[in-house]
Amino acid sequence: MVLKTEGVSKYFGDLRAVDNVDLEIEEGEIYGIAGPNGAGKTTLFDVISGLWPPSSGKVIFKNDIISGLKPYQICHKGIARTFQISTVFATLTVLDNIKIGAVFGAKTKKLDSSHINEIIEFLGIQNKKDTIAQNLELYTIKLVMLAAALATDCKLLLLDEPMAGLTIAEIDNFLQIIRKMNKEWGITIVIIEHLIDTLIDISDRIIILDGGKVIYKGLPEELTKDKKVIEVYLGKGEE
Amino acid sequence: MLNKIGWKKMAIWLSLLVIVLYPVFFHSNSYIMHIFILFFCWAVLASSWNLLFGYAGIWSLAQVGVFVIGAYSSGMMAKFTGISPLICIPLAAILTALIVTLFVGLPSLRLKGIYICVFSLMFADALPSVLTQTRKWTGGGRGFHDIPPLWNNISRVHYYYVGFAIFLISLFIIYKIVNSSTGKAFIALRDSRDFALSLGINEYKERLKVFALSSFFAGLAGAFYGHYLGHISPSSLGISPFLLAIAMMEMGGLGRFPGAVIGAVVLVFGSELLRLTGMSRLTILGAAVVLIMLFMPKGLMQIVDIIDNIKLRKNAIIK
Amino acid sequence: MSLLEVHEINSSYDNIQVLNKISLEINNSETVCIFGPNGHGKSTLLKVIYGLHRSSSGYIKYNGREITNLPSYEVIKMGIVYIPEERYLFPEMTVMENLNLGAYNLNARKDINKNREFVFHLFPRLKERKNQLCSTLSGGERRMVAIGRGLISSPAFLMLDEPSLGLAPVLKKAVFEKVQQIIEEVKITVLIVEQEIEYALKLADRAYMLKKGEIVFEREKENLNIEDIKKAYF
Amino acid sequence: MEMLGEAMISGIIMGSLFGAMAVGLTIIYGVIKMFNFAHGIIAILGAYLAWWLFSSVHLNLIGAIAFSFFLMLLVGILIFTLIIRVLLRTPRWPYSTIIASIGLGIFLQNLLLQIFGPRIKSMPVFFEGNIKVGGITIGWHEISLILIVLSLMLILRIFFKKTTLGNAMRAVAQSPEGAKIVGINTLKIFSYAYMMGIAVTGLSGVFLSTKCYVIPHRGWDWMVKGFIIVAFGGLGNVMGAYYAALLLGILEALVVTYVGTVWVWNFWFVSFLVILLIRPEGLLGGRMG
Repeated sequence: MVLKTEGVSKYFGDLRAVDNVDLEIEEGEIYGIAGPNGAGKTTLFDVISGLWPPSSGKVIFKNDIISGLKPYQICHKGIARTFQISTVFATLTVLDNIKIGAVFGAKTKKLDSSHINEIIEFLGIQNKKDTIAQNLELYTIKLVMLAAALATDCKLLLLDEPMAGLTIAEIDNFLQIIRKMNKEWGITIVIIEHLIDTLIDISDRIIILDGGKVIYKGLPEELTKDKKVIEVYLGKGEE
Repeated sequence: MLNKIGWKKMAIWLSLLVIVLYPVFFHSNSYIMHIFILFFCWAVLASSWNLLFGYAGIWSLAQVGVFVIGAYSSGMMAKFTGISPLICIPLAAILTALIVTLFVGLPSLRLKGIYICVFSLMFADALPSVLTQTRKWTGGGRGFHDIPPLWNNISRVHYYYVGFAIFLISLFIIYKIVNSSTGKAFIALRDSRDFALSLGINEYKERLKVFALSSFFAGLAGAFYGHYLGHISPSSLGISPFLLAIAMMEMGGLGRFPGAVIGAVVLVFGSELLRLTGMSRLTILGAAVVLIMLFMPKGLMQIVDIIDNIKLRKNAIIK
Repeated sequence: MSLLEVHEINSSYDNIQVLNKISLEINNSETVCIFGPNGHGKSTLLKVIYGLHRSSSGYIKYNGREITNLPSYEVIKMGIVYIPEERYLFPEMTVMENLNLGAYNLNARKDINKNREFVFHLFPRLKERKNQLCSTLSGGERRMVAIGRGLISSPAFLMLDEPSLGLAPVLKKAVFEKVQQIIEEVKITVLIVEQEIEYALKLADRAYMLKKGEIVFEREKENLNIEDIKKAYF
Repeated sequence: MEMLGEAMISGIIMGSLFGAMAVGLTIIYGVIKMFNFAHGIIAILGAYLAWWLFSSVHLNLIGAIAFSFFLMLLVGILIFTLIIRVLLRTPRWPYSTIIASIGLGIFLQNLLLQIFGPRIKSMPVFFEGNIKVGGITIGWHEISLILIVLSLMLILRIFFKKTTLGNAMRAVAQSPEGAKIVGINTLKIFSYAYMMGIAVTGLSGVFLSTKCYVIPHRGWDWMVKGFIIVAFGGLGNVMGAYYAALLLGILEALVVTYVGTVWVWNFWFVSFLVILLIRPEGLLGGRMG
């Protein structure tokens, strides 16, 4: 087991954004998370990556309790994440964006340029290296975010709706990249995705959150047959 | 050939050449040389402030106070111990960085922007009363006099070149900091804070580092300033130097590298001009600070951008 | 003539194009639903109509007058009222003060007493709690305040963004009954964005399906089929 | 005992006066979320205008104060339209409003210095004479000041609770998005709040000038004091600023009486540190309730 949460909750005032969530993520898997707006998916990522400390519960990464650590400490343990909105460093070049991850995120603190080149080639952004990030189009921005996260030498990668706003062809490419990262680089991936069919396609296991709680946990194939899930997405209707 | 070197490099080398050669050709005009020496001090002060305020986004308003602390500590060290000022100046700069980081940096860096403003302003405000209460050593309100010169029988030309050296070294290092990973980290934090944090940037550590460095350079400039003038008084903590420095930083362009230097050129020579014409400097400066913010929010560096854009367009047409 | 005409609206957040040439029409006294997966532009569409978010091209007409990118304080004067999904209440003010601010625009001020009576008739609970601070209310009660505040703005055309979001099942049902009651008693035009498809279908005369910022289909009530909607979702 | 009593009274008086000044600052911050670094000078400007109207234009006392209040409203709208509104549109407005207001403050300070000269100005007391209560002497003027500030606070309270405009200001302070949704023109409310903040500050300057000497450069000390009071009472909390000012005023008077005047500034510095470390949101919470 690589990541485990034990009864993790996050309250904002009286709003229970994340409510008693238990997860066990195995090494090497792709773990999908879905749920309606306001279900607490991003907040869960924020808690795991340390931007918010949990209100209660524990986050355990490779037998260490990491809840309560600062974001940079968690990053140095080997957890990286991307964000839903395209948050790259707009005024830096693509290469500098990636270097931020490599210099500050990796434990060694030594700039390994061959590793950076490897990532850049892997994602196919060689010819964009010196472009200022704010001049990029959306798809490349998402790749740059991914590259910076990869440069931290992460073992676990949290992807927050990485495919929002992409065209169908781009989504296909992106899915391939995720699979390759997972298989060839051995990175465990947790992914939030709105499109259920895409999520079913990519994930080994899936959980569905609603109102901060886990309402489904299991294999992707059984997801669309689950009564509770259908209720969450299409409403209960009247009995 | 000219195009290859680039007009910016040309401008920089040309101005450096003018500065180096000025005393050789106009040896007699020591008034202009005096203003040049003041400019060296101010440019370092404003650039160090810009590093803190513009780049790192730490809204400290105590930088002139830091400059004065540098002047007092080097002056007192040299006068009371008899150690050569050439050694006292860097020592005082380190001491200043330590004092300021301890009393202002550590407590205020965990605060939000606006609180840092008020906190640092209070620190600077408290300095004159500290000087009054330590009158025995610091001379109190009348100031600290008879600060030893750098060496005996030193001439203004020598001060000129020493000042120039301090100016060059400081700016070179500030330039290096801005372009180092620390500098990039601040841009990253400014562009997208959450992503920067989750990529492993330890914000507190980076801020503390910049705080200490910028205090060091402000202290260095202050220390040299004290030895050059031979005296320093609490009036340097008044509103006029404060405003002058803030205007330099802003006029050059907040968070742009040589910006503060350009601001210092304009304001040091400009305010001498105003002094000569006998107009009320502070009223005009105060109004200028507001007007620049309104009409030229990116400062004089905007002109550099405009020239760059024109060049780009020209090149595009040629191609 | 249609009451609201949205013509080829484009809009984006950051670099992401959220709405892609959206066109729709809403007739007087109609109730129209917009369905679609999360994050595909439904809320943005309502915000663009209400002047809270800019559209980069296209136009919006209300009663034949162009209202594209008009600020919301102008839009509300024409009788368009938006009840957002995030509640945006004023937490340190009482229920009554929140409701009264609904009548901030001059058109609504003259009808404030009548409208407030109607809101209290609709949600007697709010009358009981009128002097309580909003930050102390439960989720369901806050939703009532949000809806009540919208109704006090004297809407002729009401836009509701997921009124049942985040509520317990019993409350969801109650909210839809209230919306039904509003439609029947006030006879206004309603545009509603909702995830609770079955409830929403009972209210709607017509529905649009919005996916990836585009209108996928538009159906009259008679031709609406929950299976089609499911297909678009999954 | 009498010493304690007199210290308390003088604390309440100074607390009331600085409370009135800090209220202007907190209104502006609460609604617009910007800090007015020219704040102290604005108070001084108010005092100077009243003094000029009284001693040079020869209006009577009430007329001078009322007219200076009106002039300060104009000053407020002028500054807002010409400077603040423009800067608020830029993405870096938290930076630029700070620097611009510092510049504005220094401009006004030196303008006042040039027009009126460096001599100390002060307004006459409102009422002569004093009374003795249990061995403590209190001037009628001081009593009137306490009551005036108290009624000013009551008026402000009623304004924020009962009037449409006051409610709209609170709405903008608590949720700008919510305010837009109910059809409030937030920029217009910003301008009203700014005008109001400036005018109240000017008024407080007039009151202050009846108790202490007024020279332009004192504004910076006043501003820093105002900030600490506002931080104590909770940023944007109007009544909080008043209560905090009373509390700090009394504590300051106790420090002066029992410890010594030299320590006053250190006392403010330490108070500020304490509040920042213990309750950064202020004693009474920050939102404009």
